[in-house]
Amino acid sequence: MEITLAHYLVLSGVLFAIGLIGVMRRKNLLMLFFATEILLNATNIGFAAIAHFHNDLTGQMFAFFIIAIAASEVAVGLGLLIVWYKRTGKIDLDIMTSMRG
Amino acid sequence: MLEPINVSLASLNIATLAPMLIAIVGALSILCIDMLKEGLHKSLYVMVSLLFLLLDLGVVIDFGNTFLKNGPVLGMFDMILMDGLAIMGQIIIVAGSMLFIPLALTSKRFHEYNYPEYFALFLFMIAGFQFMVATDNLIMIFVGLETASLALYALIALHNRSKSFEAAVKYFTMGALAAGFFAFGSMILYAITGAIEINQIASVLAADRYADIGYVLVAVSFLLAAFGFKLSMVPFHTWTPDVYEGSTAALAGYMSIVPKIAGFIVAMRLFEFLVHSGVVWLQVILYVAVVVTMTASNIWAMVQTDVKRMLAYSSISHAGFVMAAILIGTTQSNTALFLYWALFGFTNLGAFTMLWVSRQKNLLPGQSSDHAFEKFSGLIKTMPMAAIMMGLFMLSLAGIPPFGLFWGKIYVIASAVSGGYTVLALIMALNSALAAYYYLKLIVYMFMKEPIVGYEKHYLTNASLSLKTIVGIAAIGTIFAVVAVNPLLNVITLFVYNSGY
Amino acid sequence: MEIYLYIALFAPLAGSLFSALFGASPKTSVTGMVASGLLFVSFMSSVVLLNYVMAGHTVHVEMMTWIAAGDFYVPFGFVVDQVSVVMMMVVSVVSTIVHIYSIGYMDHDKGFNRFFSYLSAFVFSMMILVMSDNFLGLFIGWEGVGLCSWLLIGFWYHKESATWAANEAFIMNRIADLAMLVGIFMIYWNIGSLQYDVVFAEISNLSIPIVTWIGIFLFVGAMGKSAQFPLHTWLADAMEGPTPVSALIHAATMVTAGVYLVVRANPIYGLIPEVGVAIASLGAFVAMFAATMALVNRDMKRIVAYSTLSQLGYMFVAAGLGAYWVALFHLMAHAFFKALLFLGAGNVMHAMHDELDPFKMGGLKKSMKVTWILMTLASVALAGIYPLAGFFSKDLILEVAFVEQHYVLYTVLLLTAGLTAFYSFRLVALIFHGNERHLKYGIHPHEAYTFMLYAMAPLAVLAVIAGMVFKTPYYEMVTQLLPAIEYHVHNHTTFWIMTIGTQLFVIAAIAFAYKKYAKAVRVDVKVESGFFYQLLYNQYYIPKIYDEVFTKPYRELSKVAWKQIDLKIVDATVDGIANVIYRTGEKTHTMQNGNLSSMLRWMVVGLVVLLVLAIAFTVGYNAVTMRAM
Amino acid sequence: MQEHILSILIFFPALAAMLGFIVHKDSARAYGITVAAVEFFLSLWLWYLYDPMTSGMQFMESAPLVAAFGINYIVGIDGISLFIIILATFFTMIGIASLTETRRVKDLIVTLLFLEMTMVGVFAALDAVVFYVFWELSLIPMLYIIGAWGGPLRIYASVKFFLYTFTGSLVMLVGMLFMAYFYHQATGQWSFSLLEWYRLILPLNFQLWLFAAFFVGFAIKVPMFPFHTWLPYAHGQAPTIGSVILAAILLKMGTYAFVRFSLPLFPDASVFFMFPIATLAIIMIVYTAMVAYAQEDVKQVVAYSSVSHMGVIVLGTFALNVEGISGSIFLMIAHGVVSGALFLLVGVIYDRRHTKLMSEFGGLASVMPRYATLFGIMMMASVGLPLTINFVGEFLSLLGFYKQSHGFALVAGTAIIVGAIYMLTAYKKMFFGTVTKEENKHLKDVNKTELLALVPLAVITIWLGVYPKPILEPISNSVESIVQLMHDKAQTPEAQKRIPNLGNPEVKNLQQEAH
Repeated sequence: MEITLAHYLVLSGVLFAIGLIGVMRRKNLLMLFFATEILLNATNIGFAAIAHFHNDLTGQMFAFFIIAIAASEVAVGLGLLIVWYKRTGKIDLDIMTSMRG
Repeated sequence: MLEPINVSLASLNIATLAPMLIAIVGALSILCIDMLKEGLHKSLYVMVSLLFLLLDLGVVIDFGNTFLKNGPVLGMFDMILMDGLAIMGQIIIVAGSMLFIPLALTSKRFHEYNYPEYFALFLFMIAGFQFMVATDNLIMIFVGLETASLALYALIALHNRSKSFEAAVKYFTMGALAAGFFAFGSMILYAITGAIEINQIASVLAADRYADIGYVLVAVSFLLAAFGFKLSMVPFHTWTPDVYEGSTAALAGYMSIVPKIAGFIVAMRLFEFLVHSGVVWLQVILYVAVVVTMTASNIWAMVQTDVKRMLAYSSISHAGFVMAAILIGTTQSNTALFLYWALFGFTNLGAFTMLWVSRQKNLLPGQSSDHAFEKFSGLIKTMPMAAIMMGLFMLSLAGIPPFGLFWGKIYVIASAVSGGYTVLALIMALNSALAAYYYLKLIVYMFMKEPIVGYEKHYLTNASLSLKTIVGIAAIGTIFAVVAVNPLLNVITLFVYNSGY
Repeated sequence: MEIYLYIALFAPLAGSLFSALFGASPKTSVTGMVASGLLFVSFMSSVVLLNYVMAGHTVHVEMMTWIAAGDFYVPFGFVVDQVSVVMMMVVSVVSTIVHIYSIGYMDHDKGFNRFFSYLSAFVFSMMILVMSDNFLGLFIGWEGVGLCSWLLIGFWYHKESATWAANEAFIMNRIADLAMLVGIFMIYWNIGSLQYDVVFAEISNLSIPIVTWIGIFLFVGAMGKSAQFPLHTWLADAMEGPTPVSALIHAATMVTAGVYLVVRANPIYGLIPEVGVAIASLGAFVAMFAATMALVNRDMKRIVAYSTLSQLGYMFVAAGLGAYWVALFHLMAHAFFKALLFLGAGNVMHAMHDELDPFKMGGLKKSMKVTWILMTLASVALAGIYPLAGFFSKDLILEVAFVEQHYVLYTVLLLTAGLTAFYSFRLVALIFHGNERHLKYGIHPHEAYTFMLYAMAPLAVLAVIAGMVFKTPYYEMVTQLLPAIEYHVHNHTTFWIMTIGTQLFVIAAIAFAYKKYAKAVRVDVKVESGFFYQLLYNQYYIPKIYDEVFTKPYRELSKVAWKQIDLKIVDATVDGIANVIYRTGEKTHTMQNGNLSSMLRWMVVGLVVLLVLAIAFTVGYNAVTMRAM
Repeated sequence: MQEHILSILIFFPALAAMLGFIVHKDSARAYGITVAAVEFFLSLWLWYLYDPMTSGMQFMESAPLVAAFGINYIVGIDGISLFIIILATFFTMIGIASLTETRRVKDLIVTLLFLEMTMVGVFAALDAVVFYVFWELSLIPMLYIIGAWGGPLRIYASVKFFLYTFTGSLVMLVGMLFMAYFYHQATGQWSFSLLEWYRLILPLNFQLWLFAAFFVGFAIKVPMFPFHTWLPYAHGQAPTIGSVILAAILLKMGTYAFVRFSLPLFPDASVFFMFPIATLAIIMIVYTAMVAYAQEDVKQVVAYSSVSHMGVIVLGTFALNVEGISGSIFLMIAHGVVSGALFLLVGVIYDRRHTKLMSEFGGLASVMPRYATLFGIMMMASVGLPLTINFVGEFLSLLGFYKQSHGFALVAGTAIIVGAIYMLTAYKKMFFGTVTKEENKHLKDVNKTELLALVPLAVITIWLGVYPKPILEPISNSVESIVQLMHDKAQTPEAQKRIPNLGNPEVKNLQQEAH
């Protein structure tokens, strides 16, 4: 079986869906961050494949940017996580409901 | 072997980067100053930031002149696009930032202002927004967006209260999700068209006569979700009240203005060509989204007990109101968007500054939140001037003439009328009436209730001369807006029209 | 002459304003004197004008513009012509006398000054009413007398019954006034003017239906002021006012305004004889109807009031049948003797400490000889015995009905003449003859002040001579303006039979009244508990019916309108909309539960909804485009 | 100065109000009276300068405001607006002069002066947006007056007042924007100038919709049934001064706007909607009169009576002939004077007894004779007795509408009956009978300050009832030009038939005047 663009895109879509489900279901902040990384990486796969398909480097460039941004996101996110953990001792997001209404 | 790449500096047009670079240089120089001498007073950082922003603004205005003479300027491999929208957007971003930065000069000490990093981040964020508006390349938009957002998360968290962290985490997580949406949407567009520049995407789609309409719509759905988050459209708005509540009033006010205008400009670039190409689906969706956002947030604002949360919902509603301009998509409506936002900026600056001024360090006994309505009861008796100022901003937000926002409001509604959206115009008008209720609620508290004994000495403790000046500027801008409307209208129309919107 | 016109008109106003200056101060007889004096001045000016008019001139002045908008133009214009001068004389004579009389009558009243202010204001309004040269000016007077009537009926405002009667009178008159206004509207839109001369010149150019409607509406207006059925109940209740007021307003002048209107508008009614007949029929009905109520009533003033009502009926018969000058003549004669009767009744009331039930009086002729003579004289005149005024005016109306061949009306009027004689002398007999029943209530009557009696004397003289002396010159004068129709029964035998027969019938009625009531009063329980007696005694239950049918339902309906409709429907709807919006907010804002997970879920839900819509749209779109291909 | 007298008249009170912040609170009242008196005399001077024989606009001023969008500051007056402006300045003056409020007088006076600016502005504005600005702005001082100095339910009442009228006027705003858009379509330029708009002849279909949009705004302000329920609350809770100004001036904005906007802009729609509106007007007249009759609180009686009288005004306006419209405008002034005076009178007794329930009174005529007299005069004026100011207006309004429909005029005429019923009943309850309550036995009669306000009103009531010409003539002249304009613009046969052609060459054409 030849692996076509469609397969990559399906993979990308499936990964994205997994990411989405993770985002919705995870209560652990760290896992939640993972899920968002999966989202971005799903996109990366898509971009890489499409760039190859179009024979155009722009997509790959986009993917690189996404990787960079994902990395900085992780940096900021983990920073927040650490502070939060220091203050509360937990990384469960159900306790984060002091503001509502 | 690879061909030698021959790029002349002139064609690079590095000058187009100047505005953002100024902001970035400003940020770096603040960090350098700190390295050279620690423990400097925050006023220094504020002034340095202001200086750099002033430069920034000057350069942007200079671009404005060039634009009016020669049309849009491209630069950096066409990554940077200095058209009318970009220039208007940057003016609002930079000028807005300049008005908000001095809010750091409070009389109470808030520790984040002692960090030079705060100001550096602030300037980075501004650069990010500038990148975002000054391009039609999806990568650049993405990078700008994320630069700004990540800086903003950090700024919120720097306030160092548990609510701020909570707000930052919420904002961050949702922001990450939205980033995913944006990336995925861009990917689909890229898949269909092979381009990541909006105008190229548009021309490819037009050439195909929207053959892959289904994929386009899926892509648009993702992008709508992403910008729905940024512009806090219902149901992507849920972060707004919490983040506003968790951050300082100064930052909340800032968030209600500057990031939104950046978002609007991108939304204009992204969606208007689709609306114009007769994508009925998008028209319907935008219509519904506009109406729901305006109405629902107004209704929710009514039941708030905290002024800042109320203002958060109010700014959601205003965003929905302005989103209508994108739906209408005429030159008049796009002009109205900028006019509205400029006037809204002044008014919200005033309103949030008043909150900021009345911020105390700790909650008083019996006080449910930082800016509970009760806190303001009878303000006219204890501090008449403050009450009148706050009342003025509330009236302006409610769209009572002749205060600032009224002129924006009629221009937006007029554009709806002339764009053929009669019912929408009516809904927008009636929503103003809904909104009047909650603005009035604060006025009722301030002007018609008795003051709570013992509270008054805690009011206005955060006031300093600079804050008062800012309030004064906002008030003058709000009251005498009518004088500014005509020149603003002329200039904005010129910029918008010449950019082809 | 204009100066006399203005003096006649404004002297009462001056008197009123002068008295009003002292309105809140304690009693000063100056007010009474000045007001009376000014009225006398007005009277003298009227006499001068009368002479002038008798000589065949008229005076017409336009004082100033009143209302002018677009084509509409109404000035304050006044006319003294043959008709209005008669009214002016009647009004000024009676009111001067009543004013002087009142100085004595109101002697002990706290509101003495106020009283004269109101009374003179009334005369002023009445003067406007009769002198105006247009319908709207007449309407000013019309409403003005209504106002003064309200003030004077309710003069003793601490009495619930008085204030109630005042309001009743005002409101009931307002109902009629509406019709009058509509009549005025019709005149204006059809003719373009409200000036009498223009209207009467043009009226014959209008189609008969329109004229008919105008006539009907104006007459309904007249019905209110002249208390014709069914708007009559206020007049009897109006007797709550001080007696001079009853004499002046509710006997001599204001209530006759309706007759005056019909007489004045004779060119209109002349075109529509059918309406005239209807008016006459209603008049005859009221004459009889009121007389029957007077038969059994036990309130001295109410008896006289019903008598007034009955006589107004006579006047309308004459006016309706086109005998305008007869109507006006009876109006004049009636004013004299009825005012006299009332003032006499006032003396009696004073003597009896405001007791009104004649059954509690009796034998007063001993202590109040002059009053007795005056009232008997007035009653004789009212009964229409030759040669007193009533004979000439009232029997003339009978003749009119006969000549015009309305025999039913004639019969009714004849019977009513008998009834009139009966109730009049029933009253006289009960008050002045028989036992002194009042003694057991500890009342010791005394005659009124001499000057009051002197004041009444001119009225007595007029009641006697008005018919004999005035008839011919009056006829000659007014027929210059009014249709000159002589009503003579041509057959001499018939004439004499009629005249003498009527006289005998009336005398018999008087005799019966004396027989029944002059000696001892026997209460016939069987009769009094009978249906007819009760019917009459309760005024045909009409006040009660009005109360049940109009007053109470209106009050209830008003309550419903406020409490049920206004508060519970109209207002509740508005608040309901607001509440629904607010509640929606309260219910749904919990969607913002602060939990990050659900916030993320909302975002994903939003995305999924968008995607679903996108796919649905695409499928639909493709289906449509496929079919198009 | 004469060219700018209107601008002076509008902004002088506002400027004075700003300076008023500095005035010491003990002297605030004197300051307020001074300013209001100056303003009043300025308005009298305006009257003196006004040429009553000219039917068109006078003292026009024009300055660009937002030129790009066709918004100009245009003010000007004709006979219709002149007297309402004078009424507004007059009532502000006597309102402040007779002020009995002791709480935060300075704030109240500053607020009143701002209110005065907005009132004068509304009636002088000839640009729709300027009109709208003043129209909306007038809500705020009134909101504050009711909300801060009112009774126990004051917040509810004031917010209801504000939101209700605000909602209505937003719909009106959309209508105005549509009007401007149509003008833009027709001429290629934006304009909100009323006189420019007069030149537009719109298709019936548009007229109907626009009429409806304007109607919502105006009807709530008037207030017309069924939009009237804010009024009883506002009056019930407002302090005396608030009620006086509300009844005397603010309500007139609605009916004035009908004459200024609805009729000349949409003549065909006016004819189309004539009978529906007349029906509403009649409901207002009869139904609210009944509601007034059922009231227990004397102030509510007067409040509902206002609605009832406004019904007559609306009816007269929609008579669409000179008699009716002139009458309705005259009645606006008349009703302003009379209802203002009645509210002042209610205020007098409220100050003494701190209650407005009629059952608490009774027999006041003997305790307070002067008060009873003044109340009596005003009551009689209110029921429309001839030779009082109200009669002229009511008569002309009904006369005018009679031309359009006999039946409607007849039913509407019941105003004089039902009006008498509730007024006389209320008067009887308060003033007649014996004094039953101990507290009432020693009430003081009206004092000099109160007389200062009330006597001029009584004098005006009778003076203009006897001699309305000085104000009726200019009104009539100006109305003629509006009626002629309507006739010239009318397209439907029905409208051409119903709106009279005056054919008077003297009548200046408002359409041409715009140039």
